[in-house]
Amino acid sequence: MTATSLPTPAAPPAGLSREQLLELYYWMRLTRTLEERLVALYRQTKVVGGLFRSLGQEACAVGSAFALRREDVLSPLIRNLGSMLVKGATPVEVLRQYMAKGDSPTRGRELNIHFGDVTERNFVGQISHLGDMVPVMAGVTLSFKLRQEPRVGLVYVGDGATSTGAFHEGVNLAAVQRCPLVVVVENNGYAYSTPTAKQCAAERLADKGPGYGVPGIRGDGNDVLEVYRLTQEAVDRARQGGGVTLLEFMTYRRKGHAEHDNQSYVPAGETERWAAENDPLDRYVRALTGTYGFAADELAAIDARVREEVDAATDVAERSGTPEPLDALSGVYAEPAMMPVQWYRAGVRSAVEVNERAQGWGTYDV
Amino acid sequence: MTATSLPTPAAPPAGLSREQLLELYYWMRLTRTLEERLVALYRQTKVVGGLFRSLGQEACAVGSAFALRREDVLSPLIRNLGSMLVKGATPVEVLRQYMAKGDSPTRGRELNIHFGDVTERNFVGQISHLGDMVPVMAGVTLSFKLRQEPRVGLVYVGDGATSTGAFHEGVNLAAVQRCPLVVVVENNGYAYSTPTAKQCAAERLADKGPGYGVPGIRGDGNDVLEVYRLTQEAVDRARQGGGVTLLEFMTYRRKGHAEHDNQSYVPAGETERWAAENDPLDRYVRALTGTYGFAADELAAIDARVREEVDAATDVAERSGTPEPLDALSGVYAEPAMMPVQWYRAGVRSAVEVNERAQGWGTYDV
Amino acid sequence: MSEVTFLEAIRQGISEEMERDSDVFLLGEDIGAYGGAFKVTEGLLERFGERRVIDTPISEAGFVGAAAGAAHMGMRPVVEMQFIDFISCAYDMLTNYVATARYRAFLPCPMVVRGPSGGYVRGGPFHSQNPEAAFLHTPGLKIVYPSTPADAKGLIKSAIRDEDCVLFFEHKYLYRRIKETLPAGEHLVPIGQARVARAGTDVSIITYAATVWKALEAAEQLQQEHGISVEVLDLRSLLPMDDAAIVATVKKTNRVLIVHEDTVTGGIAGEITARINDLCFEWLDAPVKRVAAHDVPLPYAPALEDFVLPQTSDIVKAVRWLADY
Amino acid sequence: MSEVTFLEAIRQGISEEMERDSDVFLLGEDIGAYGGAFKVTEGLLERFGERRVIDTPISEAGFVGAAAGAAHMGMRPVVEMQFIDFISCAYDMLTNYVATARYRAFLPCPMVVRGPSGGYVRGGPFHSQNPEAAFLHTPGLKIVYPSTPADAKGLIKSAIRDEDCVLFFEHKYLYRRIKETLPAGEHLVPIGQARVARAGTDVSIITYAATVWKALEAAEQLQQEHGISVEVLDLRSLLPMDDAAIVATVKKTNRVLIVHEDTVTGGIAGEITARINDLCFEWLDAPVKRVAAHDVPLPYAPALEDFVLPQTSDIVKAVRWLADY
Ligand SMILES: Cc1ncc(C[n+]2csc(CCOP(=O)(O)OP(=O)(O)O)c2C)c(N)n1
Ligand SMILES: Cc1ncc(C[n+]2csc(CCOP(=O)(O)OP(=O)(O)O)c2C)c(N)n1
Ligand SMILES: [Mg+2]
Ligand SMILES: [Mg+2]
Repeated sequence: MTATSLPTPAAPPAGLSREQLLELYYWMRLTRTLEERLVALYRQTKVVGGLFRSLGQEACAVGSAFALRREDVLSPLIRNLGSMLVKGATPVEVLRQYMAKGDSPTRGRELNIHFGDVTERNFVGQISHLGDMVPVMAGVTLSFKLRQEPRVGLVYVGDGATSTGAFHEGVNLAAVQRCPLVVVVENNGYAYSTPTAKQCAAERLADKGPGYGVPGIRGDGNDVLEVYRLTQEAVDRARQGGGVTLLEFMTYRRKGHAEHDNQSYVPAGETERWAAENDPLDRYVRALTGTYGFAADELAAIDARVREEVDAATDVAERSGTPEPLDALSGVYAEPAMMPVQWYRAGVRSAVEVNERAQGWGTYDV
Repeated sequence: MTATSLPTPAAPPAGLSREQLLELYYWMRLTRTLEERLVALYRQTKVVGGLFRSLGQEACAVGSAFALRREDVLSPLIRNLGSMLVKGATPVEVLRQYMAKGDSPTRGRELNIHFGDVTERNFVGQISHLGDMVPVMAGVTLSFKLRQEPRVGLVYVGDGATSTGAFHEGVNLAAVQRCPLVVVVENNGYAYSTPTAKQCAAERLADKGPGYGVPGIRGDGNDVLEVYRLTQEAVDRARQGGGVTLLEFMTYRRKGHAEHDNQSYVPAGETERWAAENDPLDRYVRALTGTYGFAADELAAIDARVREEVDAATDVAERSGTPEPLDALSGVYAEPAMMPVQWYRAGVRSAVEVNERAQGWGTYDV
Repeated sequence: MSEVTFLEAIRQGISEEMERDSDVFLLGEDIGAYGGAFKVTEGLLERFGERRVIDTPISEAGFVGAAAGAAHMGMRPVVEMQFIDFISCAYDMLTNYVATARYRAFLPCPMVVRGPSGGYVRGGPFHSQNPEAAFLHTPGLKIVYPSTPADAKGLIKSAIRDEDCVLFFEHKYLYRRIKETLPAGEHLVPIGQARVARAGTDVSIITYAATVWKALEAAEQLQQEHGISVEVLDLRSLLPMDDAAIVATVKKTNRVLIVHEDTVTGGIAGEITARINDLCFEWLDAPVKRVAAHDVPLPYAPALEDFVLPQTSDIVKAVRWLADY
Repeated sequence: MSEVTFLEAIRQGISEEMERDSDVFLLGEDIGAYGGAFKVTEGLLERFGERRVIDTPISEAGFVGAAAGAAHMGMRPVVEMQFIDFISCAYDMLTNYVATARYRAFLPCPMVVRGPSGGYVRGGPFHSQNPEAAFLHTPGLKIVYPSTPADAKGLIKSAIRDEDCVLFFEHKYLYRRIKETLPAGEHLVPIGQARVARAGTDVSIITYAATVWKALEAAEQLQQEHGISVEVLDLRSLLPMDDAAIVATVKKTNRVLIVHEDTVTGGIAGEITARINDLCFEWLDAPVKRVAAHDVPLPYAPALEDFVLPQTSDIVKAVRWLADY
């Protein structure tokens, strides 16, 4: 795929204050800086498992999440670090997750940004199986409809995930029930190594909308203000009972699927071109300092603040300890609260105690 | 839903001879008469299990299958008795299946018209799980593409089955691989008791086509000649390397989901209106005797022939015996050819033989 | 009080819970106006309205996932599989998303997935399945499979009140064949407790669902014709499993036959045998034996289905073998 | 001849079969230009071309179904799951369509579904699964789970030549850690035969996949430090299971420990225990015991994963318990 030529910044969407324009910049910058920190920690082998980047997709993540209220529920994927930060996830949480710390949001049970909070900040912990979050969010938003709560849900899928049966069943169910759900397809050109053209024969993924009886709208995913505006319209429509909207945002995955991926399958010059011509932060900086007349040092101040926050968060996260092994057995069910410890962990039993459960059964005494 | 007002017959599609026009009539009549016979047998409790009707959908089944060559592969569903007959299934086979006879095509293993033949007549035995045949047919037609065989596949799905993930994954995979596959959506207004409007928010299921990058075409499913023409065009496109076409044929399920279903959920007068105004056989009879100038007794002769064939087939099928129990253990795998008989079926063993497999293990001697 | 069928008992349990808790609602195919393929939800749409009895598209993964999402938000969805055979389409959603939600993300997921299961009804390979074994190695799920109207009612109510996801299997052979007078007033049966369906001293039969009735029939014959006293343990809950009840019956009779309708290979009898070995091996005077379906897809013709599935006569033979041992 | 890794051995087996039989072709996500997430198919696109190495959309049910359709037409598809955890998305297609095709419709369905499985690699709950038990009660499927490069090569070749559907699980922990020199020339290992990985006289360990290596490590320790002679039986094939080999080792040592990485509840150890009871109960001098994962989704943090999964030290303790019995 080729980079689209540099567009001129859109007019500020109605209702965005100058503070909010800076806020958008702050979230995008925080996303990028935090990821750069994660790369450093990854190289120091402090990250357990893989590292997934959203470099070049920050506008898509931040602009869409920014259109939600606190009570609205967001369902992120691995490229949505920015969305989660906007929704209230903290750098410390993210760093602890990646380093598998005991006080991470999942207490070391799940990887990277697979975590959530549906009690206060309202974002749902994703699973790896692609597409599955769409039916789940159909149900989250169905509950809003049934209870007549003025809340909206937003679920992200990649271009690749649109091929899953779960995506299809979830969008169709939400559409036929007119659930207040916004489905954001982040078309970043690749699913792992597979280009979008090998994923779907349709030139525009937004064209799937009419097949579900919902609007299908494509937008420039690297223009944070356009992403915000189109998402805001879809969110309003959902809140007013207008049901589902399918948004396709065109963006580009500049890094590999994960850090280990050398992108050998990417045509020469492609990533460089996107970096040079269509970086969402560069574009937004130009818009802010150009069209909206912000001073360069206003942005520099934000950059500095972000660096400090990420430094501070890293110090805190690095001091966290590893999980307590026995905690691995808790919370599978509400009842029983703990799963039993295997008999041999209770120590070797003599023949005398043969053939009854070892005394230590259910307790951990190794 | 309301019946469409009576259209005038279409011109005979290019390439259809007068003999073929009568053939189409024969297949539609055979389908209806055979089903009426099945109803009689069902009332006599000679049918084991449920009975599924295609009354009012004969044009859709017959007209579409008629566009295939012998080497093309067809994947029918429970409303496609007519398609299977066109493809070479015999009334005797169908009657034996419904009566669970030992010499039925599945030797009593599967129900109703769940049977196939991919060695000569080329139709595939369906399973109950809706949608699953679509990926299977994507693979059947992928093999044609890989081997460069000039063969085409046709798979039916109901309006309800379009909601399944399997449908989505199968159509998308076939589309992106440009497999020579025709997907026929038989929109008969209901999925069991669920009207199409509760199945999908799109007014036209054909609108799903563009979302897969394939043509989505809607036609009158009760006009056998239009069904034939549109299917023929899609088959030609597929054979010439043009890939997948999604056809939606509008028809109506005049009987319940199965014989036991009293259709309490159907608005008063709806089925009657379709019967009176839009019966595919009545319409075709008018077209044949009107536009195409056939004499009424030409058709009467076919009706008589069909009755004789169905009578004869019934006599043959009724004479068939029940399956041999031990056959239930054969053919799960190519190797081993038989699954073992359970030990207790070999008769009660005395304590002497305790704790080794009974002598009769692997043989059936009760 | 008059007798009610197994099916009616389930309907009573569901509607009592819907009365009690307005967060309980139903999702499934054709459960509204039509009342479900087996009429389990008949009348509930009229009684509770479209908000609480929702007809879905044919999308098992879709509405199971939707149930989970609604459950996260505090609702208590009860999902019907038109036939339990179609639960396989939601296998990923149940085992990966639903079962792990509490553990990996502290997401509550109180929901029930219920539907007609089992054979002996000429349903063929896709309308007769017993899927319990496929979910047994999935921590996070609970599995219930009752055999009497009272247990069906008491357990569906407990399942709906449970804080986690319960798979509730309803043997369709029992729906209209089994009747009894239900206990008056609020009736709950705790998940995880087996029931001694018949007391005996010579041989124990451990079973559940439809084969409980075949075991009882066999037990009567064995008593009458062979003077063998059989104890029948109805597990009722398969996950969690009632180890204490299993150990108690083994220690009492020292001879065990496990009976189920699923295929012998990979069926739940394996897990039960392992637990018996683990917990009371020394009390065994004979090998634990199994009576279960032959290892084939379930064929449709009566002669074939009857041959493949376990029958009362098989249980009689197997128990006599164990008694003689 | 030089040593090759477990991963390289699988690649050799696949490419030899692709050379031998032009009907063999590959389907999966990112298996072409990228060579697969673990590079198992690296170089095969260049060697065999786009017709035979096909990148699919993210549609596990879709391409498993497509493989079945192609198999009906005489092709021999080999499907890769990027991680075996995603086979759950094709559960319906495999258990209902593929497994029954020959039985219900006389449709040949020769195909292989393969992919990286297993834990000990900090993969978390969705990149570490062992799904074998979910398919054990599905007649029509075969299940293979090798532990050595030679077996991996010999079994993938047999799987590709098999006339039915074979699920071929590749433990990712072994991919690059285990090396050996492969037998020269055509090397086939028959499906359904276990292998004595270490001969011994006091206690038998029955296991498969990665835990074979832990069992061998434990066996060595037990010999050295405790003078206990352990026999290790590597099942290699789980369906069909090698009853004769199981009986032989039980009759030899009279004490059995079953070890697997899947959860203890509902894992394959249950079926093995039932077969031992059934076939050689009298030869048991101790209860059949299990060492397996704790009953939780597999957590990601090293401290948690290590605690949940069976370790060599656990096997040592359990064997000593059995030896003392
Ligand atoms: C059902 C399923 N199949 C396969 C995978 C393995 N996998 C993880 S990410 C990925 C590519 C996703 O591509 P896309 O949806 O475009 O998201 P992106 O990474 O581009 O943001 C794949 C195939 C998975 N997670 N789930
Ligand atoms: C995956 C799946 N879910 C549910 C069913 C139960 N079922 C059988 S037929 C049917 C309705 C099918 O409607 P449609 O696809 O429109 O086909 P029609 O009967 O109208 O021809 C349902 C829900 C099934 N067979 N498969
Ligand atoms: Mg992508
Ligand atoms: Mg329909």
